[in-house]
Amino acid sequence: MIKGFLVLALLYTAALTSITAHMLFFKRDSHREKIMQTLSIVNLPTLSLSTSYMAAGIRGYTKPSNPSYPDMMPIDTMSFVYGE
Amino acid sequence: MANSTFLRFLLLLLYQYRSKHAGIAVISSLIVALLSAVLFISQSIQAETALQLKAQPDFVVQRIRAGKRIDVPVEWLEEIQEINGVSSVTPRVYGEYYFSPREEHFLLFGVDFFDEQSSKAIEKIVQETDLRKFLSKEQMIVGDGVKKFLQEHYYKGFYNFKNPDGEIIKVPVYSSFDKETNIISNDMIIMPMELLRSIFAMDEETLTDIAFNVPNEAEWDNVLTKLHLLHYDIRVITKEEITKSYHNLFNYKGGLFLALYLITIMTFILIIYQRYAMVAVGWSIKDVLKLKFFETSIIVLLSFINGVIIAYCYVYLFDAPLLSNLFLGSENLSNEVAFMPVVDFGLLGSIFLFFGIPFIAAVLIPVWKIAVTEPKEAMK
Amino acid sequence: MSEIFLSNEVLIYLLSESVIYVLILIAALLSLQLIIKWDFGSYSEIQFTLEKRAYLVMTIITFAFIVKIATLPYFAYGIDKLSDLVPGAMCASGVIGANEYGYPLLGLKIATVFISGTWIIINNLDLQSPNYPFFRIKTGLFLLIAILISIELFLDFTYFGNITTTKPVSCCSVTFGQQGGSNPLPFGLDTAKLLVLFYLFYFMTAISAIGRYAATGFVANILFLVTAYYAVVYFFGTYIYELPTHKCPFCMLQKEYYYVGYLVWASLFSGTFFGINSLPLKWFAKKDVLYTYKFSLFFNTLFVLLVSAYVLVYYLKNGVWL
Amino acid sequence: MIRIKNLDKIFNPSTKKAAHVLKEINLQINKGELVILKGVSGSGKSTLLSIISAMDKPTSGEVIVDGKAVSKLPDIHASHFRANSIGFIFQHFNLLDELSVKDNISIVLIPLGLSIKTVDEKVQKSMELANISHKADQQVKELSGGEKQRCAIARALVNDPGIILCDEPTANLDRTNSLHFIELVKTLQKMGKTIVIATHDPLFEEAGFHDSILHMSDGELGEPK
Repeated sequence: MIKGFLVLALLYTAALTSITAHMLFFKRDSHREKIMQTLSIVNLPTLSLSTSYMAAGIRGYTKPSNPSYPDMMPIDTMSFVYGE
Repeated sequence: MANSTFLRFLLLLLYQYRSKHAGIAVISSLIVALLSAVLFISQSIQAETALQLKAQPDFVVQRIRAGKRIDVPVEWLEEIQEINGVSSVTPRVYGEYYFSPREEHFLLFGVDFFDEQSSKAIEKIVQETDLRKFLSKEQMIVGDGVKKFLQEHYYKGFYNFKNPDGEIIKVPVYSSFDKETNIISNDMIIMPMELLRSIFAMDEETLTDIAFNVPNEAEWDNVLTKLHLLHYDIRVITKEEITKSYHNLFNYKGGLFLALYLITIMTFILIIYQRYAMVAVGWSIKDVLKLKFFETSIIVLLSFINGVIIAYCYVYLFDAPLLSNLFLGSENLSNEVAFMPVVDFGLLGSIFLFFGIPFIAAVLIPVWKIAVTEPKEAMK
Repeated sequence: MSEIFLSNEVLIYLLSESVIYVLILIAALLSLQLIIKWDFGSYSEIQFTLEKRAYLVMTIITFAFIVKIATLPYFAYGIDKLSDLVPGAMCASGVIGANEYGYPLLGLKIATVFISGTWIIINNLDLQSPNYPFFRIKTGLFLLIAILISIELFLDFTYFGNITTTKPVSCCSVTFGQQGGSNPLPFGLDTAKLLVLFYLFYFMTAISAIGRYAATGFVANILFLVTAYYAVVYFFGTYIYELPTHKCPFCMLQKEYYYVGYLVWASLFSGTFFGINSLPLKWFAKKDVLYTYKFSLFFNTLFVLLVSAYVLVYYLKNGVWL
Repeated sequence: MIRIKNLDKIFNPSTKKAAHVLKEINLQINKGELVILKGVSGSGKSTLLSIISAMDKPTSGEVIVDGKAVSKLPDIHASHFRANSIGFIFQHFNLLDELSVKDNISIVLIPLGLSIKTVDEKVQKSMELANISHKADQQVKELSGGEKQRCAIARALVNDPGIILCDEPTANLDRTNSLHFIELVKTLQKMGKTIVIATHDPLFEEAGFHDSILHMSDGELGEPK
């Protein structure tokens, strides 16, 4: 019984260690550098969101709207996740 | 707790009734995993956007007519440059190209290659780019999502843009962006500014908007006033506004939380506690409470660790298939973002508070009911 | 509704507080019934039911208080995170000063945690004796805390509901910096005198802990708490930030300073908590509650060593004082 | 020594369901004495045992064990008293089926905060005394009735109590096992334990405990024969 718990504890330790290692050794700097360089070309603060053409997200700095009823928020946009 | 026989007995109970405990642990692990995955993704994207914001211009000037953004004349560039305290004024020409058959669109960005800074950056970002060769023809560099889109639609190394007049402009693909930058470059195409103007049929002397910096924060209000005096149809977007809208972008609404909570409460129904007649053999209510409390806490803790491990692997090793769509959308080109691991104690504490406290709080009263077994029942 | 409520940390914090409040409310209602009907001498069935119910109340309160103590640093963390959202705020200091409810809320939180700790100790003493001698005291104390916690929850919601993200707030350098050369320290102290008092009061707390002088310890710890607050903000803090002009009690909670602020404030509050509590507990228990002296000495010493180490390490590294 | 003074127990007093289960019980049981409470079920034997063990509280009156009034102890102290001075044997044994014999016996010792070594030694000793040590690692659900009884006895003995209370100990046993139990009781008596047995089993009379039988009916205690 105790052996089972020890194995379990060992498994957890291994999993947590490997996760910590993955986090520590992730190549953040090169990732950052690539993004910064891409940004320095375009100078445009925008995430590449896969939104529909009408849902502007942040890109155009306009709120998403329904073209025929401008006052109504379109229900098919991502306002569920975006705390607009 | 220093009492080791207590610990041994606790483990023994956990072990002997493991199938009952495992059921609870599996469901709660999944809840924690879902919750942490959502938080990990949003935390990671927030960290990325925070990084990008540092590089962003302090102000963006746009022109508004009839409530719509229209192109800015090139002369504004010089007018803004003349304002005191303004630096690195950048013209921007970009727009969304709509591909109607699939209702998808790309972000086209025009680059001024005579600008030294951006041409240097391009050399670095796209490997083996010989700038002279790139500039020799009218070519474009595409993001990963666009590249896939072209492959799916049998465009071999080119794309036929159609301008508003119906003319077809064939542009060959020169190279593509690194997949790692997908979070910003997925649907992006960069090309020379003149080429972009001809695709969108823009006037020669216009820009989409103008970005610039004002290094001295104390001057910000001053510059704003001056800009508004310059033209009446102007809209200025400050970096602060962008920061705030980014911040809100991934703080989500209550719906998701509520759904998770319903599942959590369902698990409580699953918890059927076995009754122990320990009161008769020298256990006090306090001892029984202690035992049950630790039993619950261990399950909570194990589910918490399980959930976090699962979520970590799911988000950072497998790049969160499905769930990332919730954040990045799935209406346009599919985006495969490689998330940068960002986990801090505050986040883990948040998850634990959110999950552990209601869980333990909900079992307090049933646990007490077990502890105060009537003597009559204890003797039966 | 304010967009502040959409922040993950605030949402989770308010949720935990509300869950705890529901528990406290249940316990308070049961406590009222207990305190009215309680008659330990009685052999009635009702009394036996009450005695059992007292265990439920005790368990709920203990759990709630432990969570309360844990959410205090989380509260600090949450408002620290909000500083990204509130214009002008560089750390928690600006956010907490964003409206008039912030500082009363923080003060009330610390006060409730202090009194809750006292309750936990009294409860343990009560369970050790065979006839619940402190039952009425602890139940009364709990009802008092329940009222405080009700006010606190109300303040929680009004505070977070009234933070606007459009109005700029003042940064810590404005709140704690020396405006116009005026001296922010009370009683016209200067830094040297403040430090003398700081170490003097520390030795007083240490001596009263070693010699078990409860009354002296009570006074010394209160004085120490006050001077230590000023000393950390206006002297030791500058060494933590390695910047003579940076005076702020909150910035040290951030990642840039390895979250050392949590340790600094936690050790100070724990040390003075046990030091101050020795006296009331001695009254209740009619004898010294020994571990309070030990813990008081331990945490106060830890605190003093920690902040002094920052000064010394800075001096050894750079060869100058700030 | 157990002294019971004017003990009254009324269930659900001042309601229609009120039941007067114990009436004016006065009893003194000396150290090392064996007492058999005889009576039909419902005569209040079990209630009397539960009050002696401080599991239940009387409506009035007092129980004094070794000079200590146990009838008005708060829960923690009552359970301390049970853990230190009382061994209880139940009719239905009250064992945890999924646990082994050894673990069932050690449950009693857990709140006392002893070291694992002491606990294991005590468990071993009492298993030997109750003659169940050969089944130490077996789960209780695999045991026969007699073995369960012996396990329950070992559990009652493990804290080395001065007083052993048995509630219908032979009700679930066959004749052979009951006789075994009676033999064990005699051994325990020789060890100087105070024993109170509530039963309606005639076997005890046959076994020669005539002197110590008290009759109980309707909550009242008859004179010893």
